[in-house]
Parts: sequence; C-alpha cells; structure tokens
Amino acid sequence: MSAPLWLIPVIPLAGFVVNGLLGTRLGKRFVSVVACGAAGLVTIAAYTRVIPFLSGDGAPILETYGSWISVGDLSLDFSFRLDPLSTLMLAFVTFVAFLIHIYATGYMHHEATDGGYARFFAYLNLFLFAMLLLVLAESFVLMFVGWEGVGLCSYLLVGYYFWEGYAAEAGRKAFVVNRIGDYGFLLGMFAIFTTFGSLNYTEVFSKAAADPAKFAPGLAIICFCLFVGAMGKSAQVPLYVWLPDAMAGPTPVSALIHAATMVTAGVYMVARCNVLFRLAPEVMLFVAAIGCFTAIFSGIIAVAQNDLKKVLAYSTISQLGYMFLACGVGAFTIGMFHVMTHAFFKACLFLGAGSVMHAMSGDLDVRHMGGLKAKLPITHATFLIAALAICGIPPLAGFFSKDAILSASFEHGGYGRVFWAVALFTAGLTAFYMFRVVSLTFYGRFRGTHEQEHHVHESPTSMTLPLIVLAFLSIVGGWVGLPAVIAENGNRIGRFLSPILVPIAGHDAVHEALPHATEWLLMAVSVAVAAAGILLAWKWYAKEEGRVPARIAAAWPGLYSLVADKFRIDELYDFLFVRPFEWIARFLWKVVDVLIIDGVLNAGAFLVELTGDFLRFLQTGNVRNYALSFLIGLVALLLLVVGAF
Amino acid sequence: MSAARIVFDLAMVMAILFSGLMVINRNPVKSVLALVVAFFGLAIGYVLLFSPFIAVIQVIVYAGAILVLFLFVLMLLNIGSQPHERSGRPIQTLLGGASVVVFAALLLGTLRGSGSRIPSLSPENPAALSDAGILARTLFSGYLLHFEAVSVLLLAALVGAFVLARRVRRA
Amino acid sequence: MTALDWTIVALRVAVPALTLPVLVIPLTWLERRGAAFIQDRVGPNRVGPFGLLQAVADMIKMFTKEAVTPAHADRTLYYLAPCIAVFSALSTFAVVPIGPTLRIGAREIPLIGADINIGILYVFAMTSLSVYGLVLAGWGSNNKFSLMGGIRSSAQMISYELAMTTAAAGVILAASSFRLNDIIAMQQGTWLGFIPRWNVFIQPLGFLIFFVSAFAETNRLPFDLPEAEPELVAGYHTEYSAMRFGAFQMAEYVNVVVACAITATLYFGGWSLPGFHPEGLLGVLLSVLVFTVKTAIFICVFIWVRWTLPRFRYDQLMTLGWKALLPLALVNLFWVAALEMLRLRS
Amino acid sequence: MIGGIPLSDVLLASGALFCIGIAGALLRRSAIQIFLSIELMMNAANLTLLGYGASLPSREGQIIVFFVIAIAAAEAAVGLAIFVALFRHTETIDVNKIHLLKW
Repeated sequence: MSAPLWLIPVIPLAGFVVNGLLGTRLGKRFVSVVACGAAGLVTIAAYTRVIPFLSGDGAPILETYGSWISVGDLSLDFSFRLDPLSTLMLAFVTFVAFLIHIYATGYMHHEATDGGYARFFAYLNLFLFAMLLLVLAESFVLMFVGWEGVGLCSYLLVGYYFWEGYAAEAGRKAFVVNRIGDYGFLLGMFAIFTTFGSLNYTEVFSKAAADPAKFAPGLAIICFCLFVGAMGKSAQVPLYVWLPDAMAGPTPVSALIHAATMVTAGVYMVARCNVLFRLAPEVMLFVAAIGCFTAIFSGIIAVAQNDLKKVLAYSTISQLGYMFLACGVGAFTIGMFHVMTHAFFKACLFLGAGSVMHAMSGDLDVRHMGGLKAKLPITHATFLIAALAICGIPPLAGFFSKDAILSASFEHGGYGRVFWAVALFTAGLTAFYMFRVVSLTFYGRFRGTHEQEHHVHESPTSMTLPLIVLAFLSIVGGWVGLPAVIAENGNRIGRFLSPILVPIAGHDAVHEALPHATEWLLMAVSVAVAAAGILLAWKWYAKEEGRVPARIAAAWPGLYSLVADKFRIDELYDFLFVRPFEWIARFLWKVVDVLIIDGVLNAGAFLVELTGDFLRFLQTGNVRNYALSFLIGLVALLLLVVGAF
Repeated sequence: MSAARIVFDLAMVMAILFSGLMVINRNPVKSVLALVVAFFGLAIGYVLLFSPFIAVIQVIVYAGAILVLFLFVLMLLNIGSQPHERSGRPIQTLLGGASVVVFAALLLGTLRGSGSRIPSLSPENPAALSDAGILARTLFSGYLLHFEAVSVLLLAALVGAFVLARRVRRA
Repeated sequence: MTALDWTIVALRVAVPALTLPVLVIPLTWLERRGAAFIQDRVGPNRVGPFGLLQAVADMIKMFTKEAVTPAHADRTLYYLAPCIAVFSALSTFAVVPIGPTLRIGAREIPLIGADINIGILYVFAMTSLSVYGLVLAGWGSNNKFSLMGGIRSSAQMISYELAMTTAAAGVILAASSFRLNDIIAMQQGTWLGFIPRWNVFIQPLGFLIFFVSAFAETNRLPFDLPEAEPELVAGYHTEYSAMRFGAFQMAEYVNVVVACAITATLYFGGWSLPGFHPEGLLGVLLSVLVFTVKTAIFICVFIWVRWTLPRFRYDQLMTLGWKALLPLALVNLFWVAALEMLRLRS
Repeated sequence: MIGGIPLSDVLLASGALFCIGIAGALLRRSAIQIFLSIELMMNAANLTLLGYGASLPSREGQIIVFFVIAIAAAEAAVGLAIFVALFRHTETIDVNKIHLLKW
C-alpha cells in the first residue's frame, strides 16, 4: 500500500488547519497530538513511497492532478515528481521533522497556552507542508510556491517571540533578505520560460540536454539568477546575514528550518537544475567560489562567537558553503549527500543546544557554561557525537560526505586545488570552533550564576529521544556513501542519485578517478587537520580555560573585535543599502506623498467642499421640496416630448 | 353608450371623487377609508377591463392588507385629526399647485393630441384575458424569474419592516 | 333577456341575501341552547316551545331599544362600521354554490349567486373587507376599549388570512381552478369504492389550518380577542346598542355560516355526495339538503368549540398564527404540490 | 373600444387619478396622506396598464400590474415601518417638521 503523492503535503496542511483554527481552544495535549500525529503520518506516508522507490530503477514517477494555470503559452499542471532527488529529500525531511516535532513538544512545554503553543505547532506543520511542496513539485512555479511558503513560515517562526523587538526584527530581516534572492529566482524563472517556453522540469531539462548548443548562451543568465535565489535561501555570501539573526526563533525551528531542511532548499534547487548548471561552466565556477568563500568566511566568524546558537548558525552557513562547493565542482550527488548527513548532525547539534538552553534557563552564552557534562549526560554524549561528525572524524557521517567534497574539488583540477586547500583549512577551523564550544559548554568548571547551577537538569525524554536517534544517524548516516577506496560498491547513495545527472549531448561525464593512494592521502590529511583543530581547541579551552585565546585577543584587539563583530557586514549593509533606502523613503514620504500627492488631493477636496458649501442650500431636508423638484423635472420632460410631437 | 361603459364610468367617477376626498380630508383615518372606496371603484373598473384576477388581488392586497396596515398603524400610534395650521411655505404650495395644473393640462393635451394614435386594434376576444388559468401559465412560464425576484423582494421587505419597527430596548 | 331571466337572476341574488339574516334567529337559539347543554344548564325555554321564539323576542327587543350614539364618536365612521360588517358578510355568499344546476325545461338555473371563475379569491377579498367593519367601529367609537379591539382585530385578521389563504391554496392547486363549482366537481367519486374523494382526506392538515383560521377570521372563541369581555368590556362594539349592535351580531353569525359553507365546499365536496347523482327537481333539492346538513354540522362544531375552549392570550394567538399555522400551511402546500407533480408524472 | 369601453375613458380616468395623487403628494403635509397619494398614483398607472392590456389585447398588462401590486405591498410594509419608527422619534406626521436630513 502506498500513499498518493498529493497526500504527503496535504497531511501537514490538515494539521495546520486543525491546529490553526481549533488549537487555542483544545489545549496543549490536543495540539501536540495533532501536530506530531501529522508529522508522524506524513513520515509513514512518505516512506510508503520512498521504500518501494529505493528498490526500483530510479525512473522518475510523475503524478498529475489536473490543470493549474493555463494562460497563453503558459500551461502548468498540478503535478508532483518522485525521483531520486526528491526521494532523498522526502526521506530525511519527513523523518527529521517528525523527530523535531516530538522534541518541540518537550521544548515548548513551558510556553503559555494562550495561543502561543498552538500557533507554534500550526506554523511548524505549515512549514512541513510548504517544504514537501517544494521538494515534490514538478515545475519551477509549484516549487516557487513551496519556496515562498517555507520563507513565510521561516518569517513567522523566527518572529515567534514577536513581542521581543529583536525577534520581530530578525524575522523581518530574514524576509527582506530572502526577497532579494527570491527576486533572482523569479527572474530566473522568467528567463527559463522565455528560453524554453515551459516551466516543467521534464520539458526544460530534456530540451536543454538534447540541444545544449542552442540554449547554452542564455543559460549563464538563467543559472546566475537561479543561484541568486539559492544564495538567499541557503544563506550564502553576500545574502547570509539573515541566518544568524534567525536564531531568535525557538530552537526546534532553528534545527528544522535553519539547519536541516529549508536552508538546504537552495542546494536542492541547484542540484535539481544540474543540467542547466553543467551547461554554464562560468556560473559553476562562481557557485564553487561563493561556496568556498562562504565556508571559510563564516567559519572564521564562528570562532569568535560566544552565543552557542550563533556558532551553530555560522557553522551551518559554512557547511552550506561546502555543499555549494560540491555542486560547483560538479559533484551534485556529493552535495546532496552532505545535505543529508548535515541534516542529521546539525539538527542533533541544534537540538543539543536547545537542551542546554533548556537547562540553563534560556541562557546561551558559552562563557556562562562549563562542566555541564555531569549534569547533562545524554545531551553531552549526543552533542559530542554530532560535533565529531561535523568535524569529519571517521567513521561518523560527516567524514564521508565532507571528505567526498574535498576529494571531488581536489580532482576537479584547476581552481579546484585552491578550493580544496581553503576547504581543508575550513575543516580544521570547523573542528576548532566546534570543540571550542564543546569544551566551554561541557568541560571545565561552571561559570554561571548560582541559581543557574542549581537549576541545571537533564531534559525530558521527549527531548532526549530525538537527540539519541539523531546522534545514531550522525554515526551511521554516512555509511551509505562509502568511498570506493574503502568498499568497491560502498557509494550506494552516489549510485542512487546518479539518475538525476541527465547525460547531456556532447558533454561526456567521464572523469578519471584519483589513484587510490592519493585518496587515502587526502583522507589522512583531512582527518589530521580535523584532529589538530579538535586537540587545539581542547587544549586551549578545556585544559587551560581560554588563557591563550585571551592573550591573542589582547594582542590584536582590532582584529579580534572585527571577527567578533562578524566583520561588521551588517553595518556595511546598513550603510550601503538600508540608509540610502531610508533616505529615498523619507523623500517619497515627505516630498512626494505629503506635498505633491496629498496636496493635489487636498486641493481637490477643497474644491469639492467649496462647491458643496454652495450646493448644500439645495438640500433642505424637506421631502416636499424634493417631490416638487421631481415633478417640475417631469413637467419639463413632458414639455420636451410634447414639443417634439 | 353600452352598459359596460356606463358602469365603468360610474366606477371611475366614484374612484376619482373618493381620491379627491382622500386628499382633502384632514382625518387620516377617513382618508384611508376614502381610498379604500376609491380602490374598490378601481377594482370594478378592472373587472370591466377583463382583469377579474387583478381586481380581486387589488381588493385583497390593497384594500384587505395594505390599507388595513395603514389603519393599524394610525390606530397604534393614535393619530387622529390633524390641527389646521398654516403651512408657512406659500411658495412651495403655490409652485406645487401650478405644477400640478400644468402637468394635468399637459396630460390632457397629450391625450387629445394622440387621440388617433391610441391603438384601436379590435380584439377578437378580449374576454380570454380574464381566464386566470392562462394568466397563471403566462406568469409562471415567461415571468418565473421576475416572480421569484419579487418573492425575494417581499422577504427583504418583511425583514426590513421587522427591523425598522422593532422597539430598540436599551439594556 | 326576458323578464323571467331577470327575475331568476334577482332571485339568485336575493334568496341568500334574505335567507342568511333570517338564519341568525335559529342560530342564536342553537347557540344558547347548545351553551346550556354543554354547561349543563337549561337555557332559554320560556318563549315558545323549547324557547324557540326567544331569538325572535330578542330581535324585537333590539329593534325597539334606543340607539345611543356616544357624544364624542366620529359619527360617519360609527354609523358606517356595522354596515360594512353586514355588507362584507352577506356579499361573500354570492359565489358559494348551494346545489347543482337546476334544469327546468330548456332553462338552466345554476344554484349560485355568481359563478365567477375566481370565486374563492372573491371570498377572500370580501372576507378581507370585513375587517374594516371592526376597525372602524373601534376607531369611530372614540373609546379606548373599542380602539384596542379594533387594533387587535386588524392584526389578527391579516395574520390569519395568510394562513387561511395558504391552506386554501392547496385546494386551488389540486383543483387547478378558483371556481368553487370546479372544486366541487373534482371531489366527486370515491377512492377504493368507499372513501369519498374529498379534499379533507388528502389534505387533513390544510383542512385543520383552514378551519382553525376560520375561527379567527370570524372572531369566534377561542379567538374572540377583539371583543374579549374580561379585558375590553365588549371590544369594538362596546359603544354599540340596539340594532347597530344587532347588526354586528348578525354579521358574526353570517360569517360563521359562510365560513362553514366554504369549509364544506372546499374540503367536503359541497353539495355532492359520492354515489349520489341529482336528477330533476327532487335531486337538486336533496343536494341543497346535503349542503345544508354539512354546513350545519360545522356550525355545531363552531358552537361546541366556543363553549369548550377558553380564550387565547393575544401573544399566543399571534404566535399560533405566524409560527405554527403559516409554516404548517406551507408544508401542506408543498405536500399537495408534490402529489400534483407525481400525478402529472404518471 | 374594449368590450364597449373606449380606451380614452380609461386614460382620462387614469390621468385624473394620477393628478390627484400628485396634488396630494405635493400639497399635503401629513406623511400618511402623502403615502396614500403615492399608492393612488401607482393605481392610476395600473389602470393605464390594464387598459392598454385589454385593448391590445395582451396579458402583459395584467402581469405587470401583478408585480406592481406585489412591490407596492413591500413598499407599504417598509414605508409604514419607517413611519412608525419616525413617529416614535418625532411625535409628528407633518413632513414639514421632519427635516433632519439636511446640512
């Protein structure tokens, strides 16, 4: 028995409707049951499709439910697509979302009943609906609906604590910055429609693959525009600034939307359009460069952050950079592989951070923590596993995907070697800042207030259970993509995803595999770098309690504050864009609106009023006067008629 | 002069006389009553114009319901004779009277001027018009939508009258 | 037209117009004796055998008493009111067929005042005029009890006219005609050989509503709110005396007779009986007898009800009319319409 | 001629009634009488319609009059309701004294 594809997004939509309309009346227990039930059901429904698909031949399944838009040349259907790419996304999105829903019932337990709780879960379900729409869509337009839907939910959930000014502002920022990217995406869609005359994946990709020479010239523009969209959604330089601020939302939201699922939509989109991107090599290079730069740039910022969730946010941006790097060097399958493993360990990290936050009564500053290992054994263990996974320590999930990216960029040649070097350094950086926060949080002595120390406790089962499951997945999640040097047929995910790389006429996809020795060497180097980063962080922060970093910061105060202030990019944007916009707005308001438009209106109104002042004497309020004027008019008309005789 | 014409003219004279009484009378109750008689006269005229159904409807609806409603309201509000007082608007009265006279003259002139234009298609059997069954068939086939629209209008009037006349109780 | 024709027409009009007022005399007696019987009293029994002449004596009394006119009454209206009451009551009967067409030689004499094709509508039109008698009596008397009675009667009669007309619409629909003779014609014959094809068997609900509304339309107990003695002294006719009062009484009894005659015609086949085919003068006379008996039965029911049921409160009366009878009448109309549709289909 | 009645008689009567109605509506100050005059005008129009309907002959005249009567009933119900509400408020039926709707 397998669910129809339409049912998959509809289940969370139903959950949203029920919780949104009735949630506040029916209490927390009901809301939890509905929300988690919807997430659980959708997971089951999704797996009834995923599991048969895994054993199939990977041919895409299209399900069409009727015509949606039919205007002029544009004809769109409501149709969903199940292919390896969407299957992969479906598999982990539903499952991780389910876990996070469960986690959230524990995490949000202290929320006020007056709507906040129901609102949260309603939005969460709505997000799941939009995300599944995005994943399953068969056309760019339907995907865009999901794309905007997840953006909306992101806005709503980031601003969940809207009464706190910073949360509302963060939500607004996320929305506005995303809008820039969405604008790019829209332009890309327009360009696709003018170029290919269609917005269906199947049609566009097959046309592009069949006759690359004909379409190649326009593809650079198309791919660039699409990538701008991806940059906005997946928080790449220069549109990354919203993601750190988005941590103002509740932690399950950060884990689900801003780490595991929504932010990877950009990567998904690029991988989805791999046919187009592969035909635009210059944009591919651009993608790789942006990804690579984003990875190291945000990695550096992460080193100097003290807010646990901020560190994880910059780490997410950095990891997204890795994914784009993979796509940029042509390794789309590896990028998607990293999307999946990252979803496991980053969700685990965020949920762990949430658990810590729960224990610390909402305090997230790592400088106030320390020695939490004893109080939070499960959180500690899972956080440690996930941290090791993100650092790329074998045999955890992160190792396989990250190593695959490194070797893919190494074997790409040309600029690829530069990207490899930068990415390798970033891997060390990742290990360092991750273990900086691990050490500061779980080791050493407690540095918080007495009340906090008294309050610290392990989280309830509903929170620790998802942590354990995700930690387990962080360990084994990478085993589906073993490199050829370890097991000849170990790269099952690569084989599974390979159908998405549609062969393009005239482009041979053959590339030489690296010699085994080189691969082993690359692995060893990356592991060594990661281990070095871990050890350094451990030594500096766990053993010596931060004396060395303090000295470094004291030695170069300017540099330190620059990094701690995130390179003052927000201030730069403020100066470059926000202020000028404010000036323009002020001009439009004070001059154009108040003086010109209002002036014209007021002058008109004054004229009308003046006329009315004279005409009002005709309105006597006496019905008989009106009747008389009526009759006089009638007589006049009759005279006219008689005169015409 | 045929008997029908005599009866018709008498009925019309009665209607006109009582309409005039309605206008002149200072007592609204008597005004209403005068109009009842006038409408009754009109109903007689309708019968002679081969419209007995309309005549009966005229009596049932106008005399039997609408004017009773007027009486009901007058009695409910206990409005008797109105004291005679000067209008205080002589221009209005003068102009109104003049307009009415001019209008009447115009009507008369039009009637006289168009005397030859009045359709004089000699009906073969106008008596068939008085068959209520055929009238009903015409009404419910060609004018069904209008009929339904009027029924909706009546419902709206019912609700409207209820809302308007309801005494608003202040809590 | 010969003089004989004119005589026949005059007779057709005059006979009911003269008979009905006279009928008041036995009816008064019947009412009073019936009341006495129901209340376990003797009743009038001194004037004539069984007090039969009591009503005559009453009438003489009324004619000879002084007719007092209140000083502040609106004379025109005050005098007009009883006339309107009697006029509308008597004129209603003009379209009620009291028997089949009488054939004497080549001459056909329909036993009906005027066999017009909108007969039943005419009945309603005239009934609706009868309210003026009450209302004007109430207003013209310049008496607050009379005024209250007048207001009540106007609202009551308009309200119940609705239910009554809607109920009768069921019969009109079934007969596809407004003509009372057509309505009688469609009720002839039997179902299954023994159930008369009377409308009452198809539309019992309609009959009930019509009959109940008839009580309200004739201002008879339990709906005699316009003259409710305990509250309004005598309602709209408080200030009337002597024969003017008698006129109101007469109008009431004539209205009762007409209501019963119409009920018998609409729902019980009028002058016809299943299996009875009037032939010749005797047959026609028997038909008239049948009609009279049917009407008399309903008159007895009227009297029976009057002395059995207490008076309604005014709000109860209105509630019953608008919220019970009218919706039920609509239900009845739908039922008849559905039956008609089935009949037309088959 | 309609069954012996000339159409001009009908039109003349109708015109006379209409003029009386107009005069009543314009010259009377009692709201009730103005209202009645309007009803009278409507009936004058009905008379014309029936006259022409019978003369043509056409059933449309009767049908239009049927609708006019139905609409007049609606109008009377609402109008009287307004009247009742107004009277409760102002205690007068003199339209000269009811002139709140002005500047």
